[in-house]
Amino acid sequence: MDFEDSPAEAEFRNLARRWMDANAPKQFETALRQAGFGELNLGGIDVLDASKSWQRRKAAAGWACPHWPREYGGSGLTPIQQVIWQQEEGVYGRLATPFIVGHGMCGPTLMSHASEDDRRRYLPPLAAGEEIWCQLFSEPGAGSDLAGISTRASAVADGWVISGQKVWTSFAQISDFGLLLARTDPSVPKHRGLTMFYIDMHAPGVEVRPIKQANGQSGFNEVFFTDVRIKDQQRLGAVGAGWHVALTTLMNERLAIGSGMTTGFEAIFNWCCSLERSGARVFDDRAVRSRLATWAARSSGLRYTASRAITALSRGTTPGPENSIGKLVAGSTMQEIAEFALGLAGPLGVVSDPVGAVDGGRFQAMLLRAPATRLEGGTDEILRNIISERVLGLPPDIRVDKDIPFNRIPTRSA
Amino acid sequence: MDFEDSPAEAEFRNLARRWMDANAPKQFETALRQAGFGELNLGGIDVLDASKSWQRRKAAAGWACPHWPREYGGSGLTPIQQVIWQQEEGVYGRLATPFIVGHGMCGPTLMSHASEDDRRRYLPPLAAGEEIWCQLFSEPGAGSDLAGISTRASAVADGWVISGQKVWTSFAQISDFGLLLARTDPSVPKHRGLTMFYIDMHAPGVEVRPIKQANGQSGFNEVFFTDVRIKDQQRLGAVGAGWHVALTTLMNERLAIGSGMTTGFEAIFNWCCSLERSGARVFDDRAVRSRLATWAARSSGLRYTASRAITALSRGTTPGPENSIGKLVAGSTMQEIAEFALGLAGPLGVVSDPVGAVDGGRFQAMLLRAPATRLEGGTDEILRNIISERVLGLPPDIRVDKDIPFNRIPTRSA
Amino acid sequence: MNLDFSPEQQRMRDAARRFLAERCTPAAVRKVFEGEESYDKGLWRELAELGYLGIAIPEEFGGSGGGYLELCVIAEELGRVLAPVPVASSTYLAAEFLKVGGSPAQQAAYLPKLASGALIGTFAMAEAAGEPVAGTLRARVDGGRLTGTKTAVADGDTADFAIVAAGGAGAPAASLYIVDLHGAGVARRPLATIDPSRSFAELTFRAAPAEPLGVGGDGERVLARVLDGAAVLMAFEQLGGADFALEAACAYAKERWAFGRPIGSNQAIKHMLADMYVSATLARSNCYYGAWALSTGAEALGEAAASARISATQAFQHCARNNIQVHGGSGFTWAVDCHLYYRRSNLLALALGGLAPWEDRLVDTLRRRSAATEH
Amino acid sequence: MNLDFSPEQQRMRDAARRFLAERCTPAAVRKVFEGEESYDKGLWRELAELGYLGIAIPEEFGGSGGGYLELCVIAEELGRVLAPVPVASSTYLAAEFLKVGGSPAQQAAYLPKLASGALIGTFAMAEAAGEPVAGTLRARVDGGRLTGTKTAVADGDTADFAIVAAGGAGAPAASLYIVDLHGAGVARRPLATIDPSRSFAELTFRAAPAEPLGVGGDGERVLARVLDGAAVLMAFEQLGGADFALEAACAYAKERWAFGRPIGSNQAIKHMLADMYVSATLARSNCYYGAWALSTGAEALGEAAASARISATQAFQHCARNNIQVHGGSGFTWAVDCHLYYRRSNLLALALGGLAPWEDRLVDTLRRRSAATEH
Repeated sequence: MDFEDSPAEAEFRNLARRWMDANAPKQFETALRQAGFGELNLGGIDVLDASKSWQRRKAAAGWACPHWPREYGGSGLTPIQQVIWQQEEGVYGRLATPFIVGHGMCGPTLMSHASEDDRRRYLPPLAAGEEIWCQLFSEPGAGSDLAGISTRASAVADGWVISGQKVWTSFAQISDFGLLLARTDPSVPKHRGLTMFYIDMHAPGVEVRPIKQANGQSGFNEVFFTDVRIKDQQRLGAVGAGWHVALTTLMNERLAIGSGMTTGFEAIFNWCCSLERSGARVFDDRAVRSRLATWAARSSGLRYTASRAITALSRGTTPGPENSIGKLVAGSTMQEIAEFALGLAGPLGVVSDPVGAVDGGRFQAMLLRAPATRLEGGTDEILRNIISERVLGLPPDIRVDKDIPFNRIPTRSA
Repeated sequence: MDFEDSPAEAEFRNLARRWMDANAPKQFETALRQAGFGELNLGGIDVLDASKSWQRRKAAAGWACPHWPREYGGSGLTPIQQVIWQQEEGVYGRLATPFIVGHGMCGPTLMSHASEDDRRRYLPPLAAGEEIWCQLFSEPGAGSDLAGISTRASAVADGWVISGQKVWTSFAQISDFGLLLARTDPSVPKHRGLTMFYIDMHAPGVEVRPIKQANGQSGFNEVFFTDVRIKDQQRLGAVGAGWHVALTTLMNERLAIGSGMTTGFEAIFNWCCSLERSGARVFDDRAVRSRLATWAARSSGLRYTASRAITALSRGTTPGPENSIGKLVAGSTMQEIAEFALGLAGPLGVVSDPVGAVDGGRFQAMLLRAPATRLEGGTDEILRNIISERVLGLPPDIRVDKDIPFNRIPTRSA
Repeated sequence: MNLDFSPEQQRMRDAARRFLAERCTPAAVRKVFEGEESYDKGLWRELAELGYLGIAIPEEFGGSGGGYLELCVIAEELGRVLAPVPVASSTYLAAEFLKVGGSPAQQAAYLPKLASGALIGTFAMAEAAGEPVAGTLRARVDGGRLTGTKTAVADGDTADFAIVAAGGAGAPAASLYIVDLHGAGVARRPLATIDPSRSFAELTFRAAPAEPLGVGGDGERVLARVLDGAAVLMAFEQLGGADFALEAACAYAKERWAFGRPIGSNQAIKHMLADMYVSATLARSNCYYGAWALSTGAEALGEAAASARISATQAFQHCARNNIQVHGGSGFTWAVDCHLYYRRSNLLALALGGLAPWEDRLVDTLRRRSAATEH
Repeated sequence: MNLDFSPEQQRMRDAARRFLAERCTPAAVRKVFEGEESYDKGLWRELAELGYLGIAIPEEFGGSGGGYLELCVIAEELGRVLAPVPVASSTYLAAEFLKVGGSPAQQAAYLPKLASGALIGTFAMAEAAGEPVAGTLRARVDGGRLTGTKTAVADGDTADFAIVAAGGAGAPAASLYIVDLHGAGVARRPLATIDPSRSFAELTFRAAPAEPLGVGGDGERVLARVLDGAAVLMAFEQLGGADFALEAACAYAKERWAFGRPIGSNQAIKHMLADMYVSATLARSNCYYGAWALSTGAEALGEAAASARISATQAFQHCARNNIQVHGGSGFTWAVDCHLYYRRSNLLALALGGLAPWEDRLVDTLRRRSAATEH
């Protein structure tokens, strides 16, 4: 066991650090560090512009998706080098938020399933932030039951025609391309009638509408497809193999979401260290200490679980479904912490006004955002199913829709 | 809303109280009050003798099962009078423990399903504690899935022959009779092939073996039946209607178990009020106060839920499945409280020795008994199913064994 | 033994539920939520006309002469529909302060107008983060003039007067004053909160005229008694909200299908709902006991109020939180009402102080009772 | 970055697991559990022969010169099988006190015999209910003689000597002494506990000869350092127990059928097991960090030990408790092993103090670190 770099790793870290020292947009550091669940505020500068500009600079120096192969826009770094790079990029990595779906999910899917021509065409601009990608999977009628999607891709002479609706699409409003899961055959059992495509988000018949979330922000969209024509080259994988392709994407999604999750522990700990309540230090209250200690151990547990995953990666093991625990633990912990913080604030806890709220309204924003973390990218319940079935080897749920053609699956009580 | 007696209720309470004043075995009061999860210790006097003697005295004065009709050994009290009687009997009610299954479950089942002759024959001695009854339902292969029992009742010329094994039978070792659920037809779906009988526990071929429990006590037994011959008169309800009869019994079981459940709150509260730890009063520790308050609210919530059930009873409503919450809440609360109490005791918490253990070893005994409360008479999971299906109206679990003949239900993976 | 509402009270509940279902729809709540007005003025008028605001105010002061049990019934119904009106501030708090602590002249001056809804009162105590505690208040009254700042005052932007807890030279730790919020030396600043369907403000007093409540001097007794009562009433609001959230979650679980069956046939969902039912049931039982204690002036009020407060707070938060979870993604949209209940559950959890002071109140009252029983 | 055991350490684990699976079966544990002997003397001898008892003791003192990481590996395996031997008392505590605080002469006298299993040591501090705290101890050493009573001393009935924390005239709050338990003035009374597979005793000292550990005077530093280390090692035992209970529950859930299918196909069971896995995984990760901190003498040891202790305690209690629940009625029988793990999980939860002192240690060390980072 060792938390130190090997000499080669130390050298690489030096290289990364020197480049960051010379190139990082330091004017944004404070804003990036303080960013909680409010929208990022860069003092009048457009966030997407700042993101694209930073990504462009990284790309020019080979630091955009540096773990990707060179021919696809990366630099061929090893997994451990990639981790070191992320550590050194640090808080500036948050500028890459608009690219996270493309880099974390669409890119790997293209890498596995696109033609060599398409990989060379699409991956480098994706890495460089020049083209933004989104993922068009969930539908109003198919969330946890993703294989139950209804968006149709109908074969026509020169390709496919897409009709239907997607939902919960992050960044659709700024995306150039999207990875689309569609139903090509409703007459076979649901997992077998799906096919994966990529689609030009600027094509005629594609309409994006932002969803206003419960917390007032709009991080997600609905996307409507009305007779959108695409070519057969835009198909990824075989016709009917869409579920298999989607699983690659989803496992990458859970890894991406799980690794960076905050529990909010650091925020509550720092706040408790400074807070007085009715003249007594909150930090001395044993009820507070007990909760803080539990969350501290949970947070460090997640942190070192990630370290163990990196260790496994460096030994050549692919991270598996056991990484689902990151989001599962972090989501509900964050909700507990937010509720607890408001309780500590007493009556003033209800105030979310940036002027007047405790700790700048951080915990109120956290409270209102927390329910989403327990749902997005796999609900708590789906994650528990994944852990129990794929890690612990327990039997699957009884499936009443298993061998039924999709168009005959019951959808409502008679 | 009113916690006071009506004039008629007050008069009845007075009557009960006067009788208790004159007749209660006061020599046992302290022992009964202190009884926790250890075996009851009456200072050398045999507990069963003391129980039978007290029950006999009550019976002579009409206080044994006083809510039963007079012709069956009771006094025809109203539900509210019965509640008042229980309050006045108070701690002495604990002496009736050996009769609890007979009075709470077998009696009501006989009342609903036995012939008039049998009711007049069996109910009065059951009420008076002269004959003890037990309930022969669970089997090694059928606990939560009670309808999956295998004990066979095979029809013969003059009645039935019973073969099989029961388990978790409280008081079987002292019982004279038992209520027996057996399979009369394995070739039909499982709920339809069951029939209810009563059986003489002294009959040839009945063998009782005590089960040593995890906490070292032996409150339960295994009961083996080897070609036990019984008459058809011993059948309760129609052939094949056993499941329906069993449901009456079970609902009475859950009521009986649920109503008297302790959470252990009073014990932990009193102990915390007196305890010092490292020179500081434990009661002043806010972590302790917070836990105590949560348990206090939970305990009072259960207490007033029972009051509301009594109110409903007095208005003529039959208590329903909503009473499942008593055991569900009390069981896990007791386990939390026991673990917490040991934690407060620090290293000394491990000691269960009556000499030297904190609070006489009460919480150690509670810890070791608590797992059983979450299992007996319906596991936490079964209770949640009952609440969700029968109170909230949610759909049943998917049943793969629903319409399959019992003898073709899968029992092990292929 | 009778721990339920009377048939007449139940009829009153049915009537209130029908009225509110029609009059206080989610659309009406959203008008206030989206900032069209500070509270639903039309609904407020109608509640007054129905006699609900004066239900626990004696007839001699313009009330309808019902009692606390009736007010509990109404509170539960208001909670179910998230009624965006200042009933808690004006009816559970201001009117109760006047009833419990006011002089006859003050009662005659204020209670009729509170019963008719012509005046809105509120209560102001908190000054900073943490639970406000008598003895640490910085607001001061000197020579009949109040100076200081009160924050997170519910309905502080629209109330006509406030009962203010403050210290004073030579006065006890906390005294109570009546302050006209339209008067001189009062500045109000509206505050955004986690639940915009109720309005809050910061009040700054600069030598504002302040009249002692009643004869003064027993501020702490009055404060404890009124807060206990308000905790019971607020608990009924929370209970109403919890029940509604539970029902909404059950309805959705039956109606939403996935994997070829209703999502409510999955144990993960069923057991989550069963646990919500358990919380709501425990809260209801404690609330009924609280209602009994409040309505009979029982000595157990402190203990009963704290139990009701704690379990109703937990139940509403639990049910509202999991209602979103059962709804999945749609539960996190602005358009679906789940978040209104989630927000309200967290607002009410803090409105009379968070759990900590009520936990203390519960264990301290229990201990006093247990010590009294022993001696 | 490498947060895993080396291939060599993993081979050592595999070997230990094979050995213990054969040698320390449930039947062997039950021999001690049922009172046939105080600890498994044969197993103790074999552990010594395999070098496990001296694995973290320097070669000059008869150890095998491995390190803490190797001892962590062995601790996890001992925990998996509930090994009924005094390793924690003698190896994690007594030997470590000598290593950290003993004089060279004391080390030479005791360590070789601890490594060979010829001597069993233990640690005695608690005197009454609650966490023992330096400064409140009543046991006293005067003129080299110890008087007082220590309770809940693990292996107190069989240990040859004890490291005893006691006060003394003019001495610091807590000093540490070596006391020969076979010597004059020592009385032992065995104590029944919730887990009879480990033995406990009350020790009464009446002017028993007591030799200061090392030069004396830094008892509190030595105490803190050794308890941190023991917490990490004990956490590995707890982790082993948690993992075993989880595996047993999974196996039963797959093998037990009800309603025509394995009970493990019910979400109620599946999700219970998933949550147990989550607890065990968080504990494992914290344990590994603790092992790293212990083996490198990192400044973070306090924080790492407390995190490991807290999460491993919670994980073992959680997994052992729910293992019974998954097993249903059979899990509550004496014959099935579930209760052995349940008992042990609750024993180990208290063996080095309950959660409260470790919670305090964790938040206090975190706060010091955060203050240090700021300045």
